[in-house]
Amino acid sequence: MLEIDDVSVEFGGGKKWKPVTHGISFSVAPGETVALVGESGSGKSVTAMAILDLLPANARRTGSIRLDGEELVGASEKRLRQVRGCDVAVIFQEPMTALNPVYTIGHHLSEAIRSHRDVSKAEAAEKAVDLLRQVHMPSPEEKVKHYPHQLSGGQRQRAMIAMAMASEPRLLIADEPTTALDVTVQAEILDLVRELQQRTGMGVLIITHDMGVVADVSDRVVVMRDGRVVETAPSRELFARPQHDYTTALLEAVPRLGSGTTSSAVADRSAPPVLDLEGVAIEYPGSWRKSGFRAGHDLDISVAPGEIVGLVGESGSGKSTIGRLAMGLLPVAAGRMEVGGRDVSAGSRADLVHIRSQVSMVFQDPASSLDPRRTIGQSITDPLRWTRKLTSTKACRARAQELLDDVRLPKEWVDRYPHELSGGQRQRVGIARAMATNPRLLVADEPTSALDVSVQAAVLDLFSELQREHGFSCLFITHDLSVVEQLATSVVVLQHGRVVEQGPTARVLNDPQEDYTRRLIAAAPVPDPDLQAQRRAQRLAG
Amino acid sequence: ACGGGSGSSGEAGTLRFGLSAEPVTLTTGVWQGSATNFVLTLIHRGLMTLDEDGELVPGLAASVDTPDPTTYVFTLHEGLTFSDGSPLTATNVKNSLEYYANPDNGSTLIAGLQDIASITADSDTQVTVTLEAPNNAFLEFLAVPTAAIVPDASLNADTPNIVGAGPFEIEEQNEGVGMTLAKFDGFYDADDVALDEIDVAYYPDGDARANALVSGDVDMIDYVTWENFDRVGDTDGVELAAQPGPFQYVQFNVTDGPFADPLVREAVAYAINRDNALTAAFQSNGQPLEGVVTSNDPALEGLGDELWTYDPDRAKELLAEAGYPDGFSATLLATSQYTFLQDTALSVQQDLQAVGIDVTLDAPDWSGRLEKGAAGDYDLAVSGDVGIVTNPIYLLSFVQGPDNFNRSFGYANEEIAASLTDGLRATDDETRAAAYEEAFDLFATDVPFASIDTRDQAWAYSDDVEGFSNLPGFHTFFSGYTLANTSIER
Amino acid sequence: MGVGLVLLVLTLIFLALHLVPGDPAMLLLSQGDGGSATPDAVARVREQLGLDQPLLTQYWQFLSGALTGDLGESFRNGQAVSEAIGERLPRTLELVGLATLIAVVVGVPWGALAARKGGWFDSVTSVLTSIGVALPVFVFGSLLVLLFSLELGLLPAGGFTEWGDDPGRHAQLLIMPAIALAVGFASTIARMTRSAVLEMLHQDWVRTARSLGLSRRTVFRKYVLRNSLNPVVTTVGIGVGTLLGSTVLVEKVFSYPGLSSLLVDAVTARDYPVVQGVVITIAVLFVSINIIVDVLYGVLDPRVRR
Amino acid sequence: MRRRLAHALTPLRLAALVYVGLMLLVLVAAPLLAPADPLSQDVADRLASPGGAHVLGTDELGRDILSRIIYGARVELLIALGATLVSMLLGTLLGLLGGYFGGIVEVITMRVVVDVLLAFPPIILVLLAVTLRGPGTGTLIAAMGVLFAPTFARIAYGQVISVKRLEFVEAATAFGAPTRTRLFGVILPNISAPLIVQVSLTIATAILLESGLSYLGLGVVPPTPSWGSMVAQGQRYLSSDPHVLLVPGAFVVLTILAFGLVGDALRSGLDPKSRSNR
Ligand SMILES: Nc1ncnc2c1ncn2[C@@H]1O[C@H](COP(=O)(O)OP(=O)(O)OP(=O)(O)O)[C@@H](O)[C@H]1O
Ligand SMILES: Nc1ncnc2c1ncn2[C@@H]1O[C@H](COP(=O)(O)OP(=O)(O)OP(=O)(O)O)[C@@H](O)[C@H]1O
Ligand SMILES: [Mg+2]
Ligand SMILES: [Mg+2]
Repeated sequence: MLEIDDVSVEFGGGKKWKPVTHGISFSVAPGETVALVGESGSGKSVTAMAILDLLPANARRTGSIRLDGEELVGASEKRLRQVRGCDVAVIFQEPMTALNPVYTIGHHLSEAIRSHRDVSKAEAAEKAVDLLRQVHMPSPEEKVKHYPHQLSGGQRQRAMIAMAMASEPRLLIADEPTTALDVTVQAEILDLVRELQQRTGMGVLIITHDMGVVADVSDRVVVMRDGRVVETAPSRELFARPQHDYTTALLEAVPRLGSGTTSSAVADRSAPPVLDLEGVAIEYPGSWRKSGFRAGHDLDISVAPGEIVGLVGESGSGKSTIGRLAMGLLPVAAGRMEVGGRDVSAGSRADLVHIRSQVSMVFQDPASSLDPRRTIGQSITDPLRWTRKLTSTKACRARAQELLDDVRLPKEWVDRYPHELSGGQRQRVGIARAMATNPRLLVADEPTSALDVSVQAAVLDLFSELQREHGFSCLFITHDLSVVEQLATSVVVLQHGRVVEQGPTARVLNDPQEDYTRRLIAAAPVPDPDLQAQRRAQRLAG
Repeated sequence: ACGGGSGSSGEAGTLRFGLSAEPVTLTTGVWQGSATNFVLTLIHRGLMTLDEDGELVPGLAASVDTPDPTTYVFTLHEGLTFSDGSPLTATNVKNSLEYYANPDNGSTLIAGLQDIASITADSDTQVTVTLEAPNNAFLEFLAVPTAAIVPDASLNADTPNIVGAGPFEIEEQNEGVGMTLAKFDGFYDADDVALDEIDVAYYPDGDARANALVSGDVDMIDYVTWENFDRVGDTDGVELAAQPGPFQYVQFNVTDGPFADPLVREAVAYAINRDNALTAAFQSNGQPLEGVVTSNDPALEGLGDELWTYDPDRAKELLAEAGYPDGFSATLLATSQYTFLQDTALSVQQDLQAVGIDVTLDAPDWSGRLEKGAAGDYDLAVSGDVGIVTNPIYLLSFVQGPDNFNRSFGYANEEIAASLTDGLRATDDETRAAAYEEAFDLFATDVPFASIDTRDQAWAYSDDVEGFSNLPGFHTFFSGYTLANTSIER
Repeated sequence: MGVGLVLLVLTLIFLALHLVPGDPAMLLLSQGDGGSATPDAVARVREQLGLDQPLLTQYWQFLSGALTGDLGESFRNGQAVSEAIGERLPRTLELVGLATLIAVVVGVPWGALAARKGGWFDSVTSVLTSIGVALPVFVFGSLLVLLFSLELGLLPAGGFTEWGDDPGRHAQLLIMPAIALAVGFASTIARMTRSAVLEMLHQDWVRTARSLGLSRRTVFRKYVLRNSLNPVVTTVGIGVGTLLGSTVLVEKVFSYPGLSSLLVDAVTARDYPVVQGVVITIAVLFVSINIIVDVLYGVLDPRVRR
Repeated sequence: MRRRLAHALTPLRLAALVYVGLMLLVLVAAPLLAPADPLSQDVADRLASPGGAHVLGTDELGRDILSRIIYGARVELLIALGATLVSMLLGTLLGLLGGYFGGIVEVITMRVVVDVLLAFPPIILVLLAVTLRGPGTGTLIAAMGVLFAPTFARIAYGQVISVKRLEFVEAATAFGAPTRTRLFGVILPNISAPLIVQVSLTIATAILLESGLSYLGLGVVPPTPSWGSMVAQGQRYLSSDPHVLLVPGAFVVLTILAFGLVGDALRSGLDPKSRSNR
């Protein structure tokens, strides 16, 4: 159905064009799911965007892209428009910036529904709620009225998915569609895609870093590196007998749940905790019409010095909210919060200054948390300058280059702007920025969700190394349980803004006490197509 | 209803008039500017009025007898009424004139009426006024629009002075837009009034006013600005009537400094290039003025019109003689609000520069100009003024009496004042001429002000308008009187 | 809040007026063509106008009057200030309203199109809007009159007619002044829109909208333009407010008796009650406009709402 | 940065930059460049058309228009740029503070200062300034600076209240950026586009207002030449001798165009996402 032949994407403008991908070729058959995997920054997203010519204005594509035999390179804008949203739908990588902040989720969905179909407004509204329900959005009737910024990262992503599904396309391009979703929701969404695929014969091109997901859904895998396809193979074969060295390395880097690797971090429980929440409630202020929304209830969480606490839980359960609270970006609505032994519940100026001298953060959404007008080098070292830890421009630049190198980004990129990076690259910039200040507590909100496993492994290694060196504590928000297992000393499981279970990592993961935790562990996909098929069958049956 | 013209061609018998300013509240006896005077000429009449040549003729008085130089007997027309319907009697005349003659009431007619010894109403229609001394401007003062006979109720400062016995009455006033005047049937000469209605619309901007006439929105306008003379005059079907009107001059602050010295003032009078000033400010629409305006009074033929000439060398000599061979610097007060005064000032500035007086211009808005003028906050100032009457007695206020913004600050010359008064009292032309000659001679050397030019004051109207005439001299502002005999053919 | 503001403006305007030199009484008695008033007469008028009272007394009278809705009477024609404003305000609102309408309807699409199209259209727009903002309204107004009234004879050269008297002529008389006002305003709006649109053109959500296959127009209108409106709304808000008090030159050229020429005439004549009344009126309008604009910010961008 | 600026410079913008440069040169070197004394009158040769002895003709007093333009540029640019600078600094600061802090700060900056200033009719404000400080360039700059500041304030305010909620601003807060940095280092660059546009608009408004004020006698003291007063004067000869109006008018338009284009270049130079032709 989709044939991509020798496609290259070049960036630049004027006379200088710099290719970032080179002669990519692969195809997607009807009903087939092709997974595009590979190194962060290898050109997966731009290839996917090239299909519908959704590249940025300073990019161009060459080669041949055929949909059902029809050439799309050089097709008229009018024709492309007919194809877009109708034949081919796209789920974008970063849902925050991909949604228009001034429209509600419902509006976005109606727009998607009505773009190619003659549907009345009322019907579309109804359909919108229906779609949200299908992607397991909690209380969809409410959420249609929300604006993007009022949703959690995973909820936005689900809205994005619902938009793409709205037109029941023949080809779905999904660019990391589940990065912000907890494993249970992820499993349900993947089921949904599969169901739709079986019903309509839809082809799926999915870009993901989660080898478990690859194993779960894909029929074929295309592996990319450095802007080139290094290997294409049916999934089973690939997992069983990877041909290319890179593929082998990639598969080896995949963390596996229950593989026995455990955190090397040691919590110092004798000292007062770095972060201590006691019966804390968190509230988002309402507008004059609506009352506020309570996103956290009665939270008791404590992070000891040197400890890494994994915060897992349902999408929208309040993980990021807790992170923002710890950072002093949200007030304590009730209860007591201590940072580094100081009661900061009042949130006075001095409290905030104190918090910020101790805590640093990796934001969940890298695109929107970077200043578009500052180079990544500046962004990384700005915290240092602001806190007067580094003042000379030269020193800053040098430090930025060092940090870039640490997160596996080319040093020469210090002068690039965020929009010139791939999603994973931006995320690494965010990590570098958070690490730059040597905090006592690092709040990391899904810091590796957009990273391929090999880069992720490298970053996590770096993380452990730094942690050993500086002994900082960490509140690690993630939905990847294997990462939790590998990194965290203890785990907090969150649902609906409440802590459902917490304890040492090994205990919680091996012997979960609560139903929700059990489900969560059961839903984690494993990077083995055969095993994953069994698990799926089990889950769907039970 | 409103004042604005109500169609591209008006109705028969209705004159659509574009007026240069909105009249303020009419206050009895007070001089309130030309737009206000225009309305007064329409709705009011005094004992005397002006005919289409600007000649003094009886108005409400059917006849005037002067048995001796100090006695005037006015016989009123029969059955006069005011526009409110009440009868106009000799008592009204007596009360009105007494009101105007009282300095406390702020009337502008004081100079003319201060000589009144007594006023008696002999009958319902006859009034006798006795003067303390002969006053050959007395009758002319009675023709000034502010000397109208009004009901007793209007004889205070608080009652709007809108009831009169003129050819028209105010039918409607629309603040900011215009006013409608309708023919008043009780006017003594109502039979000769051809217009049924005058629709006045306000066009404060000179260009807009000219445009309104040229495009046919109105039939007639007052005060054509000088830049528009050619354009309006050249338009087919439009008549431009210009008459020399007010005069421009330089006034001095004589309290101290160089201008306290008459020689310096005289130097200024010789330094001014009047042709340049005239061209700069009025596109040459006017006359250079080398003396004082005597309004072509045949008795004063050749008097006072050549007191100074443009002679920079003489000016320099005079300055040297006064002790300023290297000149000095001074401020010249003008106003930015009236461009013609500003342009005049710029021209004068250049002329004075040429003889060594380094002049800095001070051009505040009109209000600031008035205040500075009245407070003597200047060295030199350019002004424009008219006499209330054409009789040279108007000059009296420049040499005598309290300071005001329009005359040389601190200046007084009793000798000139005495000579002018002698001229006023004169009962024969010879004495009169002799008195004025003396006054003008003193004028030439003491220089109460240095004249620059007279400017043409123009009205313009469509060819359809018949019978209007722009009265010569200072009387140009009273030309509204002739609308009583104007008709419009369409 | 609003009341406090107006009170502040009231006090300031009162002080300002009395700080500025110029004597209303003297002005009343002397127009441009001379005729000089005697000091006695001036003093009498001052007394009549209450200007001989101590400043504090005058202030108190003014303030207590204003608070009960009595703005006093005009020095020049004795008309109640509230009445004069009542007459003129609707005219100005009508004029400014129409001008704003034209400016928005022309300016927003124009600027948006320039941003979207780029190239020569953008360059031409730059030039035209430069002329638009640089052209004094009295020059443009005069040109309009020259063309449409004097050359073509299509429209009356100026003046004003009540709607009730002659709706047709009323409308005719409104067209040219409104256009003259709108030219600069539209240029301003176009420039602001253009720059704002350029900012939004490359946002990710635009790509999302395109991926849905929405028409170019819809994408542009709903995903670019809509998001660009914040500075445009600010500009329009300020523009309307400013126009309310600054249409004087247009009013002069077209002899349109609006609020602004009332204000300027009153200032030149130092007609204190009228100046004060008009300033209060404009202040109230301005405050209302700003409130509307502030509300619009929230409507335009939900993130602004608290 | 340099790379982007180079990108942002289209030929048209380059021409504008050159023009602005020339203007600044004129500003310093007027006496050397002017062919005649801008004040000397020659009434006999008044309203002469361009060409001949006077390249750009003469005005109603027979003064050389070119020389007046050259000297006028000095006054004009000083006033326009000075007033714009003052209002930009003042207004942007007010708007930033009001928008960012909200609450009482907003009340004081946006309501009390800005709204009151806006509500005050310009002519009264200038009248007051001229009265208290005397007419002249300095007064005009100060008065107009105060007069135009509210516009900048409101634009900045409107932008700040929406930008301050963006995540990267929050990130700056989280990373301990001092308030000053957040305001000027993070928010300001991200709201600069409309402010830059407003700068070029304000330059235009300043020239126009200067013209209007000269007309009312509140502006530059005659006979000092300024473009604004030349336009105001020239208006009277619109139909008979249009060059008296058109020449200064053309310079006003050109200057505003040039500053607009330079602003464009700056704007797109500051915006990493914009491409060369915008
Ligand atoms: N600004 C806001 N206003 C109102 N509600 C909000 C706001 N931000 C988030 N919420 C709500 O708070 C809840 C928790 O959001 P949060 O972002 O903490 O979830 P999360 O656990 O991080 O989820 P995810 O894994 O999807 O990122 C969600 O239901 C969300 O809808
Ligand atoms: N606007 C741009 N200008 C210049 N280079 C760009 C631009 N956008 C992306 N690139 C570069 O193109 C390369 C491919 O980016 P792409 O987004 O396709 O990566 P990706 O494979 O999707 O990575 P990730 O998994 O991190 O999302 C990256 O190296 C990136 O730096
Ligand atoms: Mg990507
Ligand atoms: Mg989250």
